[in-house]
Amino acid sequence: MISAVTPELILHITAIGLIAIGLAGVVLSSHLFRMVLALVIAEAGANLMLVLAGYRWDAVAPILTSRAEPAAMVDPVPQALVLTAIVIGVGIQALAVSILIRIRQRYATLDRKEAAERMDAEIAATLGAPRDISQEAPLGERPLPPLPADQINMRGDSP
Amino acid sequence: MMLTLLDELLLFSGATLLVALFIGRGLAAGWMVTILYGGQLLALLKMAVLGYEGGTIASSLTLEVMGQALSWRFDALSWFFALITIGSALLSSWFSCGAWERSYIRQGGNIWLFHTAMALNVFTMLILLASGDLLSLFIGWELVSWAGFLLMALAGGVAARAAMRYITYAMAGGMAIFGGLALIYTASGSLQLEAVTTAVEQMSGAKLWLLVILFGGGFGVKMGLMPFHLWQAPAYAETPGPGSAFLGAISSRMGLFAILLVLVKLFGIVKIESLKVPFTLIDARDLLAWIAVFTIILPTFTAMKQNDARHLLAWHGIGQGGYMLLGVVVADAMGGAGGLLHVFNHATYQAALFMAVTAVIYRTGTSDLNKLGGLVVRMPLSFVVLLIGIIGLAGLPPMNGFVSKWLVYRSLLNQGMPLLFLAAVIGTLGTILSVYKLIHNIFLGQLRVEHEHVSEAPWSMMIPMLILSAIIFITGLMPGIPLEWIASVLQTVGLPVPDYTLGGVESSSGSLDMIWVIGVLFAGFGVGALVFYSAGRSKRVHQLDNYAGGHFLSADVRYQYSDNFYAGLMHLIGGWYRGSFLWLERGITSLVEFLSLGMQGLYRRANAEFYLLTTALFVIAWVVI
Amino acid sequence: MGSLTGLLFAGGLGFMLLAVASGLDFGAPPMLIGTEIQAHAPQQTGAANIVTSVVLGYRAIDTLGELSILFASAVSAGLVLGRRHTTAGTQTKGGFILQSGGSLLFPLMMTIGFYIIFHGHLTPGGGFQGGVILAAAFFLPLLARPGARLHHKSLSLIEGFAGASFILIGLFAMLEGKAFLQPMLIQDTLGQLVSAGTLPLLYLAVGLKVGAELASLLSRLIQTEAPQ
Amino acid sequence: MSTNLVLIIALPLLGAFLLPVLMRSSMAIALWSGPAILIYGCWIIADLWLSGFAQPLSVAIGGFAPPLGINLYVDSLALLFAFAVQLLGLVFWPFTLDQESARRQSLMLLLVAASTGLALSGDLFNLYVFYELAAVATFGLASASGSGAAYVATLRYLILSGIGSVLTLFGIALIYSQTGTLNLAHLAQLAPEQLHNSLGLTAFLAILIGIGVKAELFPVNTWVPEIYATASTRLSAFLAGLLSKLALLIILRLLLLIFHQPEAAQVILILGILGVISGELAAWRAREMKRMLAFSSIGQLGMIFIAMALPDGKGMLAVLALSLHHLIIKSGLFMLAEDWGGALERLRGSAKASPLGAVLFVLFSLSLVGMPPLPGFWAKFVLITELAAQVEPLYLLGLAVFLLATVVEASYLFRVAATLYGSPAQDTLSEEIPKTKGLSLLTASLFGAGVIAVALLIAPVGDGLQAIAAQALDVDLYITTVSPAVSGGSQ
Repeated sequence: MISAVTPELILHITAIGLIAIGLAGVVLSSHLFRMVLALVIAEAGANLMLVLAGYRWDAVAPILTSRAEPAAMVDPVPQALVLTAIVIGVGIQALAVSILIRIRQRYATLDRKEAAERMDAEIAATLGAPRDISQEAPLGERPLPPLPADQINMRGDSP
Repeated sequence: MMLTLLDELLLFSGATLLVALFIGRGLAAGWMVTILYGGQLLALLKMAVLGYEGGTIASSLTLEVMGQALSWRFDALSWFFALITIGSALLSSWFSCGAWERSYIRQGGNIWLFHTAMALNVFTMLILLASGDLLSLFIGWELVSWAGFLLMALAGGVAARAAMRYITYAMAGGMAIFGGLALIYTASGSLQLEAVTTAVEQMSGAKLWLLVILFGGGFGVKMGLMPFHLWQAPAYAETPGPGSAFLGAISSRMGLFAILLVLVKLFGIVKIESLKVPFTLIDARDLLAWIAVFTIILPTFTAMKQNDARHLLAWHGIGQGGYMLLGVVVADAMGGAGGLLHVFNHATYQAALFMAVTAVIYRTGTSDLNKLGGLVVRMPLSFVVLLIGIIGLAGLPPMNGFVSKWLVYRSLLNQGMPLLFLAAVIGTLGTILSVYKLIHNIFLGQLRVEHEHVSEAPWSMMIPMLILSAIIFITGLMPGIPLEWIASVLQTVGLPVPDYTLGGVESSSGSLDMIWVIGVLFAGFGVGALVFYSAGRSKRVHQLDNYAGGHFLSADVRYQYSDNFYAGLMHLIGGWYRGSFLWLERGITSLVEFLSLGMQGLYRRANAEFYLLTTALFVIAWVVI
Repeated sequence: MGSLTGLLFAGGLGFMLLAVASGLDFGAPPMLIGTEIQAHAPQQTGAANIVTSVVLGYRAIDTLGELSILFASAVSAGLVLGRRHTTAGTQTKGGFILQSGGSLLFPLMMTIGFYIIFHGHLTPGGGFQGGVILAAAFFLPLLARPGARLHHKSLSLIEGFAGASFILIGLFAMLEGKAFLQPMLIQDTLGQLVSAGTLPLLYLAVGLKVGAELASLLSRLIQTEAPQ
Repeated sequence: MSTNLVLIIALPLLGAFLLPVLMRSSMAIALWSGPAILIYGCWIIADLWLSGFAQPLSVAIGGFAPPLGINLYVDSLALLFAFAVQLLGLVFWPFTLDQESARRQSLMLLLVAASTGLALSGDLFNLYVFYELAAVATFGLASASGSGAAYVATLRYLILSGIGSVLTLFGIALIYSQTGTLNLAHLAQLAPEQLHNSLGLTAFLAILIGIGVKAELFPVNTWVPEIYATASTRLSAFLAGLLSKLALLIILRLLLLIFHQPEAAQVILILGILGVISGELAAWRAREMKRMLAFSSIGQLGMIFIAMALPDGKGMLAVLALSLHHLIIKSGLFMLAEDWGGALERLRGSAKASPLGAVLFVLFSLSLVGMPPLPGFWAKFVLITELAAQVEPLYLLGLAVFLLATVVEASYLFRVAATLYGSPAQDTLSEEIPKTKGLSLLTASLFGAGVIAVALLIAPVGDGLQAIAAQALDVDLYITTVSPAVSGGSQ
């Protein structure tokens, strides 16, 4: 059905393109604030997609006026939904930014890898356990222990 | 509601558990529990009709959960195993009362936990033996596994680690059974025992193989079948003495019980025989038989290398399990009877042996075979018990082990399986050699200076040991007594029944009459004694009033060579069973560890958004394209 | 390497989604409930703005949820930032033009904000849009005079009571034997300022709540300027 | 009174809005208003249940009949989970008295309201709103511990969850563009014609991955070990125990009502299997209690996903049983971890100091491993019988993975049990050994008592669950109860 660049294609490209850009941004950025910004972009894409769902050719905004009844009105529901979605997005962004401020204060960095490193180190320190990834076996021994040779006496050699 | 005899037994057993649980800290708790075991034995004997005539006694307790009906009942098979269970519990518990109990507490042991764990084991085993459908079988199975874990782990330290290892094996086995259960449920829509037969009828070869492997492997773990045998010896050996005796006598036989019930009774040997191993000439039954034979040989020779008496015995326990399975798998009248009789016989002598060793530990504080010797002059009765036990274990006349092993050999020959026979004989040879090491290093040779003042084991320990010895001898003399029960068992599981007499069996290919054999044997002994006492005169001297290699002996000279026993033999054969499947266990452990490390890396080095993106891409691509 | 993969994957996902979305019949939505709502909204809610009917009538609980989300994020930001106030008093004030412009715009923006809120059921706009303008009105003087502070106590009072009154209006309907959040007092005066029953009241609550919420969020952020 | 039901969402919200204000005027009222609201919520549900609740009902909010308005769909399943939300909210209530307690309690009330909404709502977009509300409240509570690690963990979680929300929203937009409705019952009617195509599947998968973030679906669950290690134990317990199940419930409802295509089930199955493998194996090497529980919870949820993937809703009973079981057990374990957090080595010999805690740990572990006759066994039993009945090899693979994972699970749980009962390391003083105590031990004991009670009453509990599962499976019942009727179609 796509023979030429039609308006709907452009709109869909825009919406999905925003989502893809946002996703790529979140994946690729090494800075936490940029990740939040990329998230904002992706959200904008999703919102656009939502509001496109209600669009009708040649229709007016869904507001009744004293004038004569118009031919058609666009779907009011997606508009209400997108209003909600936008506000939700704003709330989350505000929270994200306030957390960012705190991270910056604590760790003096907003680099994604560095922050993750610092977090791991802090978790390990507070819990008093080595990091999971360390090569030592848990609990200092192999969990399914072939007992030491002298205890199991498998070989039976004299001690 | 009318209580059936089975209800009474289970209530009695539950009551024992409660008594141990709530007043187990009291002074006479051990005696009380022992008396209650006696009560259980009486309750069991009230059901003796099962053992002699067959039939079933159901419990009035039934449950229906999630559409599954659960029921419990006893038949000849259950009764026979229950007899051994309760009998060994009674004697082990008796053995633990009094002197041993006090020394255990002195060493910081928790006697309350010990009695509770024993009572729990007996209770759960009875529940397992009473299972009336596959679901209750599985429930009983898991209960027994965890109860065993408790008993094995309670000593802490090495024992706890051995128990950890055990529970990992047991869980793996349990899950295999669980999977098998699910397959049967799918095929027949029910978990009643009859469902197995119908399910087996419908199943294709591959599924049937899977089922046999799942059940065989699952039950085999508990039996300590190769290659799942590694857990058993350390776990049993490190359990506190009477616990070892009890576990060694019966615990791993629960696996045989389940195999008899599921694979022999419900599957049917014929069905198993029809499963061919691809690309070879053998079938599933041969495979089982060969596994049994290897279970005889390798653990037996491993036992020979042990320097700890308890470990030595525990390794033998694994090997003897192989004879039982071998007999059952051969599945003719003699083999079936031999396998089952060996269950009974093994329980008696294994318990006696563990008790004797525990008595030695009680007096000397060690079970290290290199630190003992010459105790025969200090603990003569224990020596006799141990001697009777090892004669039984080695399968020599006049003790009961001879009868069961003879039956198994006879059936192997009758069925034309000379290779298996040969292998079994090699196993027996290993047994004889290693039990000689046991008795030699403990009782014979030089008495050590530090054991100069050791005295005989106290009567509280001696009486159960003597009772067991008597049983070993009497059932060796008159195997017809247990054979009568076994005949009903064989009938129950659908195997042929041999013609038995009080003294043994009669068959066209060869009969055995132990009364006659023992008569001849004793006549021979009599002649020997006559020659000994009439010909030479012996004189009793102190052990240092002697010489060796031309030198007089002094207390600091060791003239008993217990170190590096069988050096030549070990040199000859040591190479090819070293490690004995330890590599398999280590390999699996390392694999899990490696994977686990990778998974943790996955979570810790996570670029979560990238995962999300990738997943979204692939799943959507998968459905769209 | 990793970044290239990420880029390619994101692009691939985009094309895939595009391919899926191109199957949609753009510009002619099915509007199953949309048409119904258009037909019944004037009678059921009395609001000329059908979007308002949806926001405050048909999907009022969504709106309540969204208010709660704003509230939750304000409270969370309070938890995160509220531990230690780094006063921003050291910052320089804005110039004269900025300051007086801020003071001048404040009443105008308040007026516009409330106008938009009160006409939410008639014209485009409503509580959210108006609330944002209200918040901006409070925010302007803060930008001009960084040392100044909003009165957090009164803001949180407004926050609490505006949100509560939304729910209480809904509960009031239940007292009357109707459903939770059911529009009430609908007069037959479609298109006039006093119409649509309780909807303008709800919008007022929404507007105040959004305004207070955003204002407090912004002021918190501005007051917790990160140190060097 | 079914109309009262909406109060269990409205009242916590009201309480949350007013708590910060109330806290200023009267401490006492503020302290007790939260629990009072939750208790009232419990009472409303209990009252409804006791007054002979049999048929599911639909509560139209605002008096607008669905599909125009939003409705709450109340069946036994939803009611059960709503009740669990109130109860656990009460159990994990942050009883603290400090400057921040008003905020924390307010967030907790919001979380409870959102969770209740997740359990009850019958509208797709409304579910999304409640989902986001729960998410934001979670972020707030998770960062409340105030450590730098908590902030980073929360932010990472927030971004992941935000991306998930974008996908979810995209999926909802697709569904709405295709069908023009958002009501679940209405969608269930329309689905066979309009959504059983690649577009519908894409929408479902987008929603699955989005909501899967909360449901600890592999591989969007990397936040789990971070959050559980940094957030307060009570919050972790609530998240692992309840919120993950509610997200799962949404996915389940969508799967049952709308997207019952085999492809959807297969994706869930594969991700579930991977989740089991990754979670259980990672837990095997965990060196710290909370992380171990976090990984183990990933594994457990993978098992529930496997159950969910069974075709034709056959796994419904298993999903229900496993979810409820995991809810009880994990909550209990997390309560123990409140005192026993930190390196596992430190726990050597803890059983002497806190025997009850050790016994509870063993009890929970046994049930989690599936030892009969504890409830965990029955839950697993229901699952494996259904799995084995499938002919497709993927399901049998799931069965094999499930069984092997159980072995691994037993191994690491009992390693800890053995550590508890072992003797302490020589150089530790007895005061250094952590002890379970106070409220957390009491709470854990309550859960332990619950486990034993269920084990004893397994037959009636099983019947009850079967009835609930049957009701939840009945799509026609869902549609007729809500009875969405639209006169006109597209113009």
